Amino acid sequence: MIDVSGLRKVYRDRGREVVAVDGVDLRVRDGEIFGVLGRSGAGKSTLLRCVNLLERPTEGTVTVAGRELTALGEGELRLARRGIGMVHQHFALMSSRTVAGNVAFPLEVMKVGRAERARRVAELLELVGLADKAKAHPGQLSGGQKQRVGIARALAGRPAVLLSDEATSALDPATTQSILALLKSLNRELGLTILLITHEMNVVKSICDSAAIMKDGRIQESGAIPDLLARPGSRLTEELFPLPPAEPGAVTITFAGQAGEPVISQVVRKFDVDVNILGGALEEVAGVAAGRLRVHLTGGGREAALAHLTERGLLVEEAR
Amino acid sequence: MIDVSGLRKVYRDRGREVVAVDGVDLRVRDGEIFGVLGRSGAGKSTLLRCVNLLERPTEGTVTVAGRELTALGEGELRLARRGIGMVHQHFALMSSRTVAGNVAFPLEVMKVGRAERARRVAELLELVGLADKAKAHPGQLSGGQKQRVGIARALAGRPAVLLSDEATSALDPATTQSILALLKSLNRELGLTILLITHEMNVVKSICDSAAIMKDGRIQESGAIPDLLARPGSRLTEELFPLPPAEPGAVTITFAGQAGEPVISQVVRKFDVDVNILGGALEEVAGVAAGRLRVHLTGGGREAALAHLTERGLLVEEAR
Amino acid sequence: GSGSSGSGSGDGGTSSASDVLKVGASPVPHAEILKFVKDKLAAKEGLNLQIVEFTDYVQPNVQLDDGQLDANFFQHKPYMDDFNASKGTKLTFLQPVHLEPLGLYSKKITSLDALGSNATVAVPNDATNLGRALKLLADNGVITLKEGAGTAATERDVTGNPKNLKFQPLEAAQLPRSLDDVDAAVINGNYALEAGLTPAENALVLEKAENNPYANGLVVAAGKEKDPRVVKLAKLLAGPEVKQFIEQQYKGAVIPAS
Amino acid sequence: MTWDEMAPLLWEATGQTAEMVAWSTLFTVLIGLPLGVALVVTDRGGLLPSTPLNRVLGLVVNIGRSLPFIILMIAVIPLTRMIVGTTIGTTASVVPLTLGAAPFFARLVETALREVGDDKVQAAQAMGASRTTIVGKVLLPEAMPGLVAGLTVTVVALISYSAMAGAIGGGGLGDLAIRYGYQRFETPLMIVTVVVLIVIVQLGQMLGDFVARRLARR
Amino acid sequence: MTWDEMAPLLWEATGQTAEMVAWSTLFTVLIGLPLGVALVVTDRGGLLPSTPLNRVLGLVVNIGRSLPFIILMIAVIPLTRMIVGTTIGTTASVVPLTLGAAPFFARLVETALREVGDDKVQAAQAMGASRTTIVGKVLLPEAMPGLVAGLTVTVVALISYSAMAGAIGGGGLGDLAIRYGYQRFETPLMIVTVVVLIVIVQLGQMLGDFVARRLARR
Ligand SMILES: Nc1ncnc2c1ncn2[C@@H]1O[C@H](COP(=O)(O)OP(=O)(O)OP(=O)(O)O)[C@@H](O)[C@H]1O
Ligand SMILES: Nc1ncnc2c1ncn2[C@@H]1O[C@H](COP(=O)(O)OP(=O)(O)OP(=O)(O)O)[C@@H](O)[C@H]1O
Ligand SMILES: [Mg+2]
Ligand SMILES: [Mg+2]
Repeated sequence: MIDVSGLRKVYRDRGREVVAVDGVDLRVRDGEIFGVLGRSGAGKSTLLRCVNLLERPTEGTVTVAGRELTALGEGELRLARRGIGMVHQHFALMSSRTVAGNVAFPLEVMKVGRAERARRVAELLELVGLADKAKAHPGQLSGGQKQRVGIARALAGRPAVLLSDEATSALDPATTQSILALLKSLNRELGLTILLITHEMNVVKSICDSAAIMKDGRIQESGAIPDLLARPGSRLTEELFPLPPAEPGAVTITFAGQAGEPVISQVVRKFDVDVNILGGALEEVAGVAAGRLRVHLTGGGREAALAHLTERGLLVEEAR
Repeated sequence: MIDVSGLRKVYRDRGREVVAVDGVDLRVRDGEIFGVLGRSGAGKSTLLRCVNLLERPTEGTVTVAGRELTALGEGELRLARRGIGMVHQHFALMSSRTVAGNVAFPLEVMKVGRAERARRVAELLELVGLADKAKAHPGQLSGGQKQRVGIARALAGRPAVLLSDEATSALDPATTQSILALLKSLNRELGLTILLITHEMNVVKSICDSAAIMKDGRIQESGAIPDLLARPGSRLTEELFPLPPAEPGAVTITFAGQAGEPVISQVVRKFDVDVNILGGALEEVAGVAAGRLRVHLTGGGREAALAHLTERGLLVEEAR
Repeated sequence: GSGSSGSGSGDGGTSSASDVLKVGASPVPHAEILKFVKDKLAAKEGLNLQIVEFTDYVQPNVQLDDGQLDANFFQHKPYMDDFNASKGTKLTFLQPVHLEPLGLYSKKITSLDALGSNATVAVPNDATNLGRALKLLADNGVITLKEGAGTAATERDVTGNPKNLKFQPLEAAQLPRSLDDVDAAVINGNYALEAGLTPAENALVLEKAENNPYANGLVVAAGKEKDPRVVKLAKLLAGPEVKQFIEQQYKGAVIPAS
Repeated sequence: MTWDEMAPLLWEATGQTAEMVAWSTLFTVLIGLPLGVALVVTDRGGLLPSTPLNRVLGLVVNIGRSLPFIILMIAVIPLTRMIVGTTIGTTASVVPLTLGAAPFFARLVETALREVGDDKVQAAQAMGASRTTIVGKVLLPEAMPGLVAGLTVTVVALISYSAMAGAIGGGGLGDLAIRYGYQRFETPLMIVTVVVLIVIVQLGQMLGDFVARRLARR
Repeated sequence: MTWDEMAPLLWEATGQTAEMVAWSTLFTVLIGLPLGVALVVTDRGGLLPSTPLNRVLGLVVNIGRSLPFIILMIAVIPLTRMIVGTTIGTTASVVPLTLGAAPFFARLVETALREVGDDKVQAAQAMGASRTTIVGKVLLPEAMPGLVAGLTVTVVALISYSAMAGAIGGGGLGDLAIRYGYQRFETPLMIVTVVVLIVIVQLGQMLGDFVARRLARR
């Protein structure tokens, strides 16, 4: 659905150059939810803005829904963009329009009739929980409310692709969950493809199928999430399930799909060991139960127990 | 340090009224880090902005460092405000100034000499990881970089109190941790009192001593974090350690300080039960190990095991 | 020719501070005549002239009264008398120099009789010339003016208007440019000339030179009449060289005051 | 001059001023607004960048603003005659007044439009909005408070500017003040006229401020 | 008229225009900037709200803008004499030019300052900044692109406005065009003069645009 190839973006200002995106290849499949992670300034927003050509790439091509955007004429690009919704990092709402007016804007652009527009706007505001703020102006909204208007606006035109730049960063966990549920259902039911930037591991865990980690304008790690979790030393696993610094002797066990079975208690029973959970988390990620636990294993059967766990397909790492 | 009492804030616009803060009493002790949580639009920002009187309360008093701000004259308020740093939700950076100039601004206001100013600015930019962007203008920064400039600016004047409105919402986890470490060290070493708004449970877990949850302009729950965790049905615990929906028969065990002992494996050993961890997390929160696990307990000794856990001081809840 | 050389400094040096004689004037023809005097005649007499051009008819008198100017040259005596009367100033008319005979011009008709009813007649809109223009029409029997309406007469002083003429006041220099849009216009001689009209040939009616009170001349503040520089200038303006210059330069559109 | 003599003069002049200002405001907006939009749009980094066109438009606007009114007036005589059929009188003066004020308003429009955040334009571009839509539904509405303030400044300038239309028989309050008050020393008439002018300007300003404030409060 | 005759006239007039415009720009900024700031600051919701003061300032500004230039000129004769020592000539015309342009610039300053985001002012207030600091270090720097654009508009208006200074012997290019071109029908000189005027205005505009653009690029 989205194909980015050899993308570079260089900002020039008074002789200085900032290479924001430095040779990125990225493929988001049809109907996929793809998360981009990375440290502040890594080039995530720039990458996203290059996808709908809000930022003209210095080099490289961008293809969305089979059309190479970088090769399109202006009119065609305009049409192509109507199929791509975008949630902007800083909302970019129009202060001259009410909340409802902002959400209606893409519909006006697409020349949707007045009645249909009103219906759709009401529906979307309901979905993002802002039905009571329809007539307020952006200046009268809280940060999270503004962000939700931005989300509603991005979805208004029923896009086939959604680009989302930290769309839930200003939202509380409960509101975030309801927005994520909304996105997930659009994804499932209408096949909405989503490329999203987030710093919230929760978002990755809840809805992403694949992810990429950016660093200094490049992609460091990328792939389907279960694959990434199973890869030793994965940065993504580290991000998704952070652990306290390991004490010597502590054992880190990474689950990716195997947690449905009572592994820990089996080990306790079988190998004469005491298991003390120091920290960690287990959750459903990309549809499978996954997580990491840091435990203290004490007792005679320690080595046997660890071997057993490894056999069972778990990733077992001992801190020294 | 901060004493808010009977605070109400009503926005009026063309006849409509929005009660943003509806009778809030809040006390932040000297040297405390106090987190405010709550859903989008709950009135958190309004409350925070009332603390330094950026928003004039409709009713109620605000006392900071022993001075009742709501009763001060303009000149005195100005002086009092110099001791209160603030990170704004939408950064509010000056586009006419460079990054360094923005951070230097509060120092200029306080008439700090040029050399000292330069020193301090360099130090702060180093701390927030923006030393290389000193000469950039805000328009050339990524979202997270802007936010860090806002943090550096708030800290520049060495305030005794910091008001922070989602100061790390646009930051990746690693950068967030480094900012939190910075705040924590300022708190420990210089006794900086912090009142912060956040949606990130991670922030609460890492640095907050106390917290309050707001809803519809009121405070729903408030207190020291370990106390809140130990309270059955606490909204905070729910937020901090979210669990998947409980299947019938699942048991939720909440730890607050007792996790250092190998409770689970002891139960397995002693009571002839299998423990299968369905989900949950254990972490160090406000200095003590705490968390929630949702488990399946199966086997003959189930009831005895649960009784034992309750005896040990754990909060045990069975889903039906 | 230039009129305003030296006005750039405008530092308000008063007459006592130097022997420069500062004279305010309208651009045409007054400043041009003064320029001729300054360039060709003044040096011989040891007269140091500074010409300040004004495109306004009030300021030169105000400035003269105020001592900013030593003399001015833009007006006729009736206007000055009016000014003295209404402003309480004491300006003195020293020396008539020339007359810009007003004439009635038209591109549509060839004689006064042909001026139809309801015709539009453009007239100068400034105080020095409007009354004069109306008087020209009155003298030729086109209209009648209120008893005692002097130079300050305006359209409102017209008492009899058998042809029901419409008067359209315009700035003096605009008058020749408006001939396409009106039936006739009363135009100062000099502007008529500049616009390519010859008063003697093209005017339907023309002010007479004899006993015409509207000769423009040199004016000073009362008490300055004896200033030797003023006396010198007055003498030069009345002299044959200036007369000859006017006759050659303006070909009857401006005529020397006898 | 007595009040009874003044009243009809004042009344007529007020009507003339109203006529001149109303019409020239209308045409100033009709010409100046698109011109200002064009200046922004054709600029480097604009929606339809075209350096040559931008240069030409800038020059045209500056020519309009360089010329002293009286020169402008004679320069446009043929145009005036073409449009109005005559080159003198109140109606005819609308042409040079408009041509004097429109470039000026265009510059104010330009300034106001430049204040609109790039992010909003980009948001619209990301939706696939056409240039016309962006101008009509983003730039203009978002700049509205600034545009109204600019229009207020322009209208007030037109009111005071219209005094010069006296040269071509436009009449109006400014001309009345100059011809009767100033040139004929009817000081009371001048004062009354000026007071009427001030009141009109003050009312216009208040209206403009009110509208701009309402728009900006959002 | 030959070129040799024109050149000195043009040269002198250019100098006069430069003198008038330079000085009146200076004073326009010195008066108009504080006035514009005061209009914003004393407004409802401003830094130092004072409705009566705001009303009075608004009225003063509007009076300055309502008066036809010639009336303004005589109205300020006593002031001009007090300041310049004379009431005629290039220098003296700086006073009425300034008084005509300053209120106008003040309105443009007002508009530009109103565009500065409230959040920035509030950030400074939260730091305990004094009003002076907020005006000097927040409002003015943040509004700078708008202020420069407003100043450019004002300077160009002054250039064309200065033509009217001819009424009091101010001279300058506009006056030259009027005196020769309009009154003496010396069309070639008029055209040359107007071209010089356009070139000057164009240069001023380019400089202003350049500065505003540099400031806005941040
Ligand atoms: N200027 C205003 N005029 C009218 N209503 C306002 C204004 N500012 C805020 N509100 C309303 O007050 C309520 C509280 O807003 P506030 O910004 O305090 O929320 P918040 O808790 O900070 O939310 P968020 O987490 O989304 O930032 C919201 O419903 C908001 O719409
Ligand atoms: N207009 C610009 N001019 C110059 N440099 C820029 C510009 N925009 C972005 N940059 C730089 O490019 C780099 C990448 O910016 P980008 O906004 O893509 O980061 P990001 O990954 O989205 O970060 P964040 O998580 O903080 O939003 C940053 O170092 C930033 O300073
Ligand atoms: Mg970003
Ligand atoms: Mg908020």
